Amino acid sequence: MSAFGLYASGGCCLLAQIGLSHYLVLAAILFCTGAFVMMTKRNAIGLLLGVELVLNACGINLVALARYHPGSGADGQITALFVIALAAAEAAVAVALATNFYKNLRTIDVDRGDTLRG
Amino acid sequence: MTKRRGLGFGAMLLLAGGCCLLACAAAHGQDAAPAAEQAAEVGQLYDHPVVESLLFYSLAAATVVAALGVCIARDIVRMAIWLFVTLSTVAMLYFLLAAPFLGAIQLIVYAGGTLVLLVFGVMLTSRSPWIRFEVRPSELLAAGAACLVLLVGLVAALLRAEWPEAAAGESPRVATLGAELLTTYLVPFEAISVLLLVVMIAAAYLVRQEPKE
Amino acid sequence: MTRFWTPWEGRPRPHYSGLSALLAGLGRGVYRVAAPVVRHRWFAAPVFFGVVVLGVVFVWLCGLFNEAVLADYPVLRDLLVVTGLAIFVSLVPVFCIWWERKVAGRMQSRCGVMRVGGWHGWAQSPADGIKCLTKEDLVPDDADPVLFRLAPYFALTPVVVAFVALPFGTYWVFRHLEVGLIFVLGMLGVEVVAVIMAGWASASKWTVFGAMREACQMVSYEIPLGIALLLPVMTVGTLNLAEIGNAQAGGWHTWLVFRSPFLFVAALVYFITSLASCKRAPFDLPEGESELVGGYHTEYSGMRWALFFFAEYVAMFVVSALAVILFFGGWNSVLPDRWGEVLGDGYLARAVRGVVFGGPLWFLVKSFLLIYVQMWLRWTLPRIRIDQVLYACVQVMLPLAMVLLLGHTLWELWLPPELIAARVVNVILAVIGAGLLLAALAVIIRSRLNARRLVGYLAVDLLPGA
Amino acid sequence: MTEISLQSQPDLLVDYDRGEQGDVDTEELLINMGPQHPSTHGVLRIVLRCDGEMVLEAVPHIGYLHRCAEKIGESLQPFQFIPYTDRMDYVAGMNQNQGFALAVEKLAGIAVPPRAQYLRVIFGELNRIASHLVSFGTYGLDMGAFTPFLYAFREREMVLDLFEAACGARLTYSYLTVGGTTHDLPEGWVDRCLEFCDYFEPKIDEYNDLLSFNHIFVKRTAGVGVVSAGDAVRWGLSGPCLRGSGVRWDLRKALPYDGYERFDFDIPIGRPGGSDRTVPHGVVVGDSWCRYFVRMEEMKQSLRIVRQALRDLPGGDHIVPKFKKNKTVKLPDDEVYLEVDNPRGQVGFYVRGDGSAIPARVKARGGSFCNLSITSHVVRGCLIADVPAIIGSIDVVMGEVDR
Repeated sequence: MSAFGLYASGGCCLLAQIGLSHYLVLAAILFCTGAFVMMTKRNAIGLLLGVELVLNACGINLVALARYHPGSGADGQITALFVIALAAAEAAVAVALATNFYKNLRTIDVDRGDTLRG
Repeated sequence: MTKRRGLGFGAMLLLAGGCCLLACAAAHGQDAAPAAEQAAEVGQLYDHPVVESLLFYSLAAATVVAALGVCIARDIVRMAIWLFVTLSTVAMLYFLLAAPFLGAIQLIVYAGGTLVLLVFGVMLTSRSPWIRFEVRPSELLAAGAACLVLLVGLVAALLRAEWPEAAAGESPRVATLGAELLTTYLVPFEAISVLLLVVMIAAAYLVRQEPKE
Repeated sequence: MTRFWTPWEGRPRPHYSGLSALLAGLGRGVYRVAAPVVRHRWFAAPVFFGVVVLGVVFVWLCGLFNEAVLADYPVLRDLLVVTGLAIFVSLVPVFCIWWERKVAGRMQSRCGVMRVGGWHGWAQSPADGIKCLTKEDLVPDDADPVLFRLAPYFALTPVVVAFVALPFGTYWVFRHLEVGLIFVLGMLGVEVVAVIMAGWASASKWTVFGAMREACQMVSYEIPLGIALLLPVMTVGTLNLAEIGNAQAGGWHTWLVFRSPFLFVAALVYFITSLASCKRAPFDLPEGESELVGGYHTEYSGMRWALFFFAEYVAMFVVSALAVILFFGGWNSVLPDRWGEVLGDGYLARAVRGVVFGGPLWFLVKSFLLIYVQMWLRWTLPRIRIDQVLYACVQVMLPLAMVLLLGHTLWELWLPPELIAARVVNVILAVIGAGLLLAALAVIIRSRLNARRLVGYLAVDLLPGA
Repeated sequence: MTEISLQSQPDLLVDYDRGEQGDVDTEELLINMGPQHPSTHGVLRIVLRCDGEMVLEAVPHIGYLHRCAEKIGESLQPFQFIPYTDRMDYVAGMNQNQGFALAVEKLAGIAVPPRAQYLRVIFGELNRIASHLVSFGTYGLDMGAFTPFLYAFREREMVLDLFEAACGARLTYSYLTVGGTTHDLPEGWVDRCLEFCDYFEPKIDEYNDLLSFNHIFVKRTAGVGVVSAGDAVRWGLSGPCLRGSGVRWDLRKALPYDGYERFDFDIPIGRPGGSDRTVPHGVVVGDSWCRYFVRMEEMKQSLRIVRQALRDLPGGDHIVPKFKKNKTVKLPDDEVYLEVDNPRGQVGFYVRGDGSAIPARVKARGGSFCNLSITSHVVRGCLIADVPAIIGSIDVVMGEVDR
């Protein structure tokens, strides 16, 4: 049953049973905000924050699917764990890159990084 | 005079403390249901669908608001704080999804570690931490439209699909997760550890000072 | 009875209007009535009695947990526990601040607080709290108004939330979280965000320095701290704090700290890193007043500033409690639990068992003992420099913690506790631990006996003007 | 003087070579340390140019406590100016009194009775102890150790009690005056002073155990703010700051005044780490720890001097008899400059008379003032946490710097 149907059938939509689709929609919203941040921010660290949002959306998806998908065992949670570890690694490298970028160009505005010289 | 008063207070305290001690002790020194059993009893309360949906909606609202905060904030440290709120609420959602281990790890690694790293990045890379970059309105409009289209498409697709609506009964315990990590997922686990090591070296290499010629 | 100066006697009254006038009038009225009462030297007695009676009532109610009455009413139980925790969490800083001032006073051959209230300045902390509430709430012009106001709450909330999973006894816990340990750790780690927020939002260079120091220190010390905590987790095989505590019910020698030499050192490593994680001396650089004025809370005043202090003292209790649960036998006494079974199951027998063989009282006493050690260090040691802090973490604590983890793993693999060699080591460590404790007691007793001489008879009796 | 030259010469703000530090390249930050800062010992203001925690440049700004003390001296008779000298170095008032009194006596050719000389030595050395106790305690505070401060002040109270018994004042004594001392000792004072000496001597070792040899304290101060002997002489340092750099120079030995040649005492100097059982490893001659420890050792030497002086204390007048009624003295048309060894360094007074009772010119040289000038030289390349360590070890009293 889709969420629309659920809303239609339930008398009080707010207190309806929370299903997988709720979590997936939330993750989709999170994903889109992350994408928006990546598109609009010109600060390199700002871009990184957008990436973290997207990775979080991904984590919610993984855990929710694991929770609602019978027989999945620990797969979803472990993958989400890997995502968190990767996010930490990615943040470390990205911050190092941003620092380097700043050292060379004296700015952290990524639009200024098209000079192709260090 | 002073000394006597001190003694009086001491005696009173001893007396009262003794009463407290006795009651406290009596409450403790009895047998009861094992811890896990009691935990299960308490857990039932929050399995109620109404409670769950209330929790979900409040957490989801907080997540979305905080994520929008990241979009709207122009100041980089404010963005980071909004992201912190997002990360915390997502951690709570993990608790709601019966993945407490993941929730706690999210708090430690993401909120406590990665975010601090990002703030370090902010402090290291700006002439002043209070600096801002202006973005053209046309860019904002285009990006907003693209994301909106993406969101509508995603949600429409999601709602059309058939998803299992009931939660699977058992979620893995921490011990299971650990065992799985070191058996089924040993190779990716080791790969991740190697990756983390490489990243550590790479980051140190990238930010090191160039030797002077 | 000594008569002290009161703020509004014989002084021009400040002019209030509107709501402020009402509040000021109310305050004056309350003061007129309450001040003589509070100042009376016997007033401390009912206060202490009140607290104790409330405690007894609360404990009695909690005792009903296991009588299968509350088990059927989880909401009632939760309400009860949350109320108890709220009272406890607000009493801990109030008590600890007063206690710390007394400890500091005694260490510095003075009396500490003596005036407010009748007996040993017992009301000093509440009075300070009221003062902080009534102080002007100042937000600097350049500060980020939202973050500046939010930061204190971000500091206090996580450490209070940590109590959700912190057991005071086998059943004395709000939730038996399966991941209790890392939940508490995560909450302690999140506190750093508040400090960064406060430091950055104040728009002052000193506060930014304080925030960055805190971030450096916290992020680096969390790693050895976490690794040191892995040792007991590995030994018991669970992250549930209540189960870890219960695994040490066999008496003094079964406390995890005495199980292997590695755990013995790990307890020390944990204690040192926990000092760094709650910004206590000698790791108090984020707020080092002789360098950074006030560190991250330089610009704060009034209640917001007090909230940071509340957070610090509650965090002190939380890290001490973690140490007690993970290393020092939790709520178990020095005697094996099973010796108590011979007493039977009467009310009195249960009470004796709860006192002699373990219970929340033991847990509290141990935790406050560790807090006392933290205070002791604070008033003894100078502050370290930031590069030395990082050196100590990265080049000493971190490798040490890793070696301990490896060593303990091998120890558990090759020397299971049944082996005679493991038992011998266990006994030796237990004896060393007892010796250390007795030595500390001897020092305390000796300084108690010599307390008068520390002041110096010259200053007291002989010289003019004394 | 220092302030003007440093401000008007921007090229003094040299770019510190950061390449050797191997650190991340970041922006510089200008920070105002003081005048309202807990560890600037009064109203010193230092502008720090920092790269992260590292100090690239420090410019001290002084003058917040300027009170025209020298100018006032030109409109008062010398004995009337004595209270103003108290307020220059208010931590060591006796030594300031002594310096000015000696200068005036030399100018007017007044011979001081021997009892007065002994009294001056006793009170000068007791005040040296009191002053070093303040320095020791506040240095502990600068390092984040609170407790030694209270201990130091507990002992200082006893010295002040002795002073109060002798002259009635506890901070600004005006006790050593032109021609001798204002009052003779009260009954039983000598015994009490001896009692204090017996009580205090073991306490110094206690302080050393508590703070001086504390591992963290040594780590914080050893090798920090090193001043070489040559630099120390060239920048005009004096007192413990000079002796901490290994220069054995003490005016009480080199140019004895008030009969210091009668007493047997040593001049403690800074020694390298490990050279002696009492010097921890890692200590470099001329670093903050040496400057600090010279003070601790000087307290012991002062006790020695006090003991000898109390033992040999002669009878007779405590002041030139004719000054008992009227202290007015005609100053000849001549000039004199005389320095004495103050706890903080050499304090000099220049007095020129014009035949009247009021000096035509009074000028003072402050020990703290000259010692402070080396701050900007030493602080360069340190961490922010080292700045209080260095300023505390130089031990400035801003009243004397600004006068």
